[in-house]
Amino acid sequence: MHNLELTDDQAAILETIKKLVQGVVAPNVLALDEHRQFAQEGLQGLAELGLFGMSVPEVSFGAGMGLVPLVAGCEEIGGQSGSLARLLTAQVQCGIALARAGSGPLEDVLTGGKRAVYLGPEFGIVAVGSSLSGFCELVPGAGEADLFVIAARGDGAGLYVVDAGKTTRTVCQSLGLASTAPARVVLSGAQGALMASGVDAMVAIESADVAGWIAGAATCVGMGRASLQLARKHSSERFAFGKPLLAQQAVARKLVESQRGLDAARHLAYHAARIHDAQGDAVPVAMAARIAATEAAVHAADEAIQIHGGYGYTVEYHVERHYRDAKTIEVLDGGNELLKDRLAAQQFAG
Amino acid sequence: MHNLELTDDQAAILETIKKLVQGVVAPNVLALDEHRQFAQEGLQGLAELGLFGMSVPEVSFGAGMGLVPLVAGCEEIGGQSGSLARLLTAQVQCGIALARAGSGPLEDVLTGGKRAVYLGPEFGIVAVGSSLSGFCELVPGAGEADLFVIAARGDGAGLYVVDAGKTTRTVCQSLGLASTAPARVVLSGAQGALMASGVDAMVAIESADVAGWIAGAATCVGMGRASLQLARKHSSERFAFGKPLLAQQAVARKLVESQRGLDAARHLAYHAARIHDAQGDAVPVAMAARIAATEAAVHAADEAIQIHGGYGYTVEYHVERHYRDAKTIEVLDGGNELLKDRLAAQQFAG
Amino acid sequence: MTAKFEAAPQYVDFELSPELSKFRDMVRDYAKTNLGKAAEWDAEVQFPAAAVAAAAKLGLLRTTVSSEYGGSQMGNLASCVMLEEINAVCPSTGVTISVHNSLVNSLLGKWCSDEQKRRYFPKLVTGEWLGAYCLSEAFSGSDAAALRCEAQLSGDHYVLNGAKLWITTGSEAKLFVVFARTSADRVKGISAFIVEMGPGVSVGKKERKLGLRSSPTTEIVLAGAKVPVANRIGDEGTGFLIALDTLDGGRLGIAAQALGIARACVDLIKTHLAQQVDAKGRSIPSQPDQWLLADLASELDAYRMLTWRAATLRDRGIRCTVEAAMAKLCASRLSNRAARAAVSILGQSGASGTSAAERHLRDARITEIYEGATDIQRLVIARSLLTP
Amino acid sequence: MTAKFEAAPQYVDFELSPELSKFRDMVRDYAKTNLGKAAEWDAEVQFPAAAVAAAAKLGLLRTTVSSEYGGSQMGNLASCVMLEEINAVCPSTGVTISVHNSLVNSLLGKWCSDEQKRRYFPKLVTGEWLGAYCLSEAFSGSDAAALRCEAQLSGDHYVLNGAKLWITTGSEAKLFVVFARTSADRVKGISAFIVEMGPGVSVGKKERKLGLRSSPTTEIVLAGAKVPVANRIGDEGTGFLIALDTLDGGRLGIAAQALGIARACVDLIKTHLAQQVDAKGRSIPSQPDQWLLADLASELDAYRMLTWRAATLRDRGIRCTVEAAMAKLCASRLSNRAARAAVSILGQSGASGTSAAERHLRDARITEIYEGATDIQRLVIARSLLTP
Repeated sequence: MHNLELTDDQAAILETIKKLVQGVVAPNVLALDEHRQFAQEGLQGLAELGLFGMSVPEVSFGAGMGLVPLVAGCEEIGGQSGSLARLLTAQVQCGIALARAGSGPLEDVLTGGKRAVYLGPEFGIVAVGSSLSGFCELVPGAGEADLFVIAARGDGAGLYVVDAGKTTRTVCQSLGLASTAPARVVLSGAQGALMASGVDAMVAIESADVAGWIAGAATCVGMGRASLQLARKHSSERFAFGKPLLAQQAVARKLVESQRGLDAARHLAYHAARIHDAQGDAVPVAMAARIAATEAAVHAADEAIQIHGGYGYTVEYHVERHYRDAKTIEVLDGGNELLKDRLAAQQFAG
Repeated sequence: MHNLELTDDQAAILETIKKLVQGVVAPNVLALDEHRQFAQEGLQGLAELGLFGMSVPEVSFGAGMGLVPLVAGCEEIGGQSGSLARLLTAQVQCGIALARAGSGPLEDVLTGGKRAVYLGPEFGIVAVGSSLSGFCELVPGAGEADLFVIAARGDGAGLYVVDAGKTTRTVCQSLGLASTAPARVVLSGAQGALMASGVDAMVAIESADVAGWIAGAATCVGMGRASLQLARKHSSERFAFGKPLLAQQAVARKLVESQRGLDAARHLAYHAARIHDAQGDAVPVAMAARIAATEAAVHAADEAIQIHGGYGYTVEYHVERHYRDAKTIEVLDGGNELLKDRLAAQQFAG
Repeated sequence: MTAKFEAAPQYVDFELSPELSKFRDMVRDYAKTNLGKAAEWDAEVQFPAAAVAAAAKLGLLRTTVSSEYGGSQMGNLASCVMLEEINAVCPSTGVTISVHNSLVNSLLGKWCSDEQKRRYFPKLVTGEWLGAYCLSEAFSGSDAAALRCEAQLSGDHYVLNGAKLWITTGSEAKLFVVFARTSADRVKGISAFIVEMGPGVSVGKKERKLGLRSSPTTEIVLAGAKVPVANRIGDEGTGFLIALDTLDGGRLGIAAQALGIARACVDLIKTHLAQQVDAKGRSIPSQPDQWLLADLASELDAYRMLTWRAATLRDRGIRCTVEAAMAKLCASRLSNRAARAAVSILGQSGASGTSAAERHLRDARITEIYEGATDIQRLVIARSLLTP
Repeated sequence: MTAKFEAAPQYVDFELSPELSKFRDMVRDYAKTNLGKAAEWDAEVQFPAAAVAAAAKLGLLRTTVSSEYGGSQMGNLASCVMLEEINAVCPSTGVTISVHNSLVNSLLGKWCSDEQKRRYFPKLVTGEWLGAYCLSEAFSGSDAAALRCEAQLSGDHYVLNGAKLWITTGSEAKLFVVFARTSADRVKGISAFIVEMGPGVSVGKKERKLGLRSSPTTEIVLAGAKVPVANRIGDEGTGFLIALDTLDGGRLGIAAQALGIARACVDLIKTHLAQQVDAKGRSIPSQPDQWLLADLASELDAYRMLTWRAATLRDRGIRCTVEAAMAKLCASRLSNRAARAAVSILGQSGASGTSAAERHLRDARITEIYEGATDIQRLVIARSLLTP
């Protein structure tokens, strides 16, 4: 038994996801991205597979499968659509947080009856009583969300649910994740429903954060591996100076280096999920996995663009999209800068 | 269960190694290194613990514990002495190769009655009949070896044992691993005893290579982690501009980055060992682990020197030694350059 | 022996002349005034025609042309100085001007006959016509000599057939320098032509790209285009040589573009860090970010000197292939690192389009690809180092 | 507006003058002739006294001294050119000369009285005395103002007590520039003194080091050392200012050292790759290694220009703190990357001591540490960029 092995149940879930990705996601992913359209069909498909609750305990009406299948799933989906993997992540995070809090519109979130997006503590949203204020620069999923699950600070610190209609949302011209309807979200004293406070809220928020980091890591591993495979394919088909690009030592070396970085990040992502699922403290490994995976994915996509040459700079070859999407995930959920400082504070302080 | 967990048996072995390292190795490691003296006492201690046979199957008189305890052990030993870890590795490699070949001075190697060093295929030693010729630029352990186990090419390709006395050995002024009696080894038609040929030899050689890569990776992880801990200690004790160095965001960030690289490499090393122990093809992961671990260790030691400032440049603070030793391991066993090209050929060719 | 060196201090001069400094200020002013809508053009995939016209009016489309033909003959160094300024604001405008000056005008000036120059420069230096450079094809990118486009001699003209790919300014240009095959010989079968937009010449597929979105990159389809023999540049078979020589100047233009993008990113990081204050208004820029800023700013200065060195050599008529390759190699990689750093440091506002960082990241990426990809620059440099 | 720029091409000059080129050749010749035993000295931890004496004879210990005091007043640029050559062969000799010239002689020339100069330069420019620079202490490295060494005024002399650490040439020098505390004020309590080897001055612990093993780095113990008031440099309390100013020159010396080491590594890689041939004798250098060589060689050129730019500014009397920091930052990091690359590419022969690669790797490591560690350079640069 090692880190990357799946149980039969987990493998079966992954199989259904693969089918959805091939059948529904792959055919439209380029067009949706280019026109910045919401990945509605894919999200609906995931809902129908019942995946929004896969990581939620059975006692809270989930499938109780922990985070390992989320990792496998996000990796698979991310290989085609970082946007869709991100939408899944947001919905799963909300489910996990609400399940921990033990209240709120959990059922709607698990079935997908309501689209939910989690706004973590990094946004610094402040609660005065149950009145929430704050500014979120870039929130994937926000443009099409029905509700937000919010980690708020201040007097009324805690976990809240806020109707999306009570917020002001402006579509933003984001670098990547274009099919998530990314938007700026402004809360100006929006009324929230308190789900949990004190330690309960902290536990719920940490669970959602951990799931977000690990899912983000897995998504990036998927994007990076997809970029690597595209580069491999292109470089074995494309000839220069009388031989395939892949026959050039330096090109093959780039693939090896990309793969090594992605493999290492993949181990960290699975490791974090396994620690979480065994009730351990997954926070540091989850953050490390998120950092490692975003860097490895940006690197792999960057090299894949380079190997594609001019083709890689155009929208038809997928790799520029993976480059944008991976780099965008890097700045989300606190961003790598903040994660590194948190890790430093946690692991090396005094 | 995840990659890094040890069974009770494995944990017990690690505990005995820890005691040896603290009691016998740590007190003399600096002096031995500075005067380029052979790590005799430590090697004797490892022999007495019966560790030379830990990875050799029981049917061949070993402990049959596979490579996982070798990884744990080399990491622990490498944290104090890269030289000693390397000597252990050489002896273990020879035991593994001879056990696979099913012949030769296996007992002497397993007990440590004879000091053995493996010369892998990367040296290109050529056998004409059973007469071996070749040149090995830098062989840790060679200066004090009783015999060499050799992977030879040519007409008489196969696995050989050659008495060290039949070779010409010249001590070399190596960058690192100074306590291994590193030497240049010249074979000019030395008579070898054929242990295996054909597929049997290939299997034996691959087993020794895999063990070497994985052990080298583990050793580097150990050196890197030791460097990281030394840097952490120094930076929490040393003040500049009125606060400990560790309170500087950039210093803490360096520790985080070193740790992340080492953790990732550590996963790859354990993963390779587990694949090997489960009879899988560990070659690609073992090579990847070796590359990742040497790079992570050189980086961690380099940053540790920088954090130590002038102190790090002197021989008393260990980190310059780890820097030299890690970089030296990098060029051994084929060297990272060759490993990368082999990985490329194996994973991405045509 | 030492007596010889009892000298006054010896200087190396790394400063621009007062005249070039003034020129730089003028261009900086132009960029500020005319290129402010770069983000909008990018979002709407719109060619900045008015901005290019304004540049022409200021004489920015004639820096590499000799005064005899209406140019300001300021040369490559001045062009690099100018391009850094323009690209720091709008790389789409930058590449339009770079191709026009560093490729088309430079090539015409060096390789064309007096008659050809008299015929075309009046339109080019005024910007009445924009120029495009047609070398790449679907199956010849880095390996330019593999091109397949054909030019068949037929009386007093050639008939050109084939498709050129990745043509910058393709849909806006009126004059195309086209490389085509006049015989089968891989290298010596290539010739260069001046082709005017007209019958047999059409704009094919327009690329949709990661960045440089307001600079149109198109296919140029040659379907029986008749080109007078008088429009052949130099002798038959000299095309590849002309292409390679011209690339040195083109690479300098892209190096300058990369410097401009890198500088813009360094400036974004500077501004962002300067704005980080604590509750009491005291400056608290993140230390690791400061260190990164210092690294980027230092390399920016260093690679600007690499670029200027190569430009100066070229202005003096000295071959600068290796020096130009070094400049493009280093500057283009820096621009990408700087842009990625800017997005990381600015965080969500770096990726959301409220700052220019995400556009810089997308624009910078091409500098490692066109006018010779990074590995081609390395090949050029390594080959020269390893040739005894 | 454009009419102003109808000028002849404007040049920037990146070349050494013919005179400096000759000087460089002379030094290269010196290094070849006199420093061939660098590896031996390193292995035996032996100070290259004869080589330093030979350098003195060639006038290499007086480049930063004005002719009035027997110097060649060639300045900082010439010193950088010289130091690159020496360090490409033997960095231990290089740092000895760098400290003597760039720290001690420079400081004396700029801050000492005529009387002091007349007293000491005759011995320093001839190499009869070597100089050492005593700033660091056990608890003040990067934070130099934290120094504790005391100088107590007592009639016509000061009594110095304390221990100075990391003193280059400590056991070989006869003249020490010592920074000591004349009052409690963190910065304004520091004064500088010329201290001769003699009673109360002794060589303490000698460091055993990763590299630069033939340059002795020692503790200098001051135990009641009597220093005449006439040996105080400038006024009391000006020591820190003098130290900082001098560091700019010192950093240039280390930048030049790093360039020399980097160049030596680039040369090792070049030679190694040129020797890689297949069975038929055809050259088959590894492609990734070639690419790495191209990167390193390009950066080497770029950072040499950074260094020369700062040296030129300093020769002109213009403050070059940021420029020198950029040069040292980039060059020192490059030298370490180049040395690690050389060991990797040369493989076992790179690590075994049959090539100079492993020595370069060990020597290079100090360039990121002394004369202001890498993060200090970054601090200097970032602070200047973020100061409005």
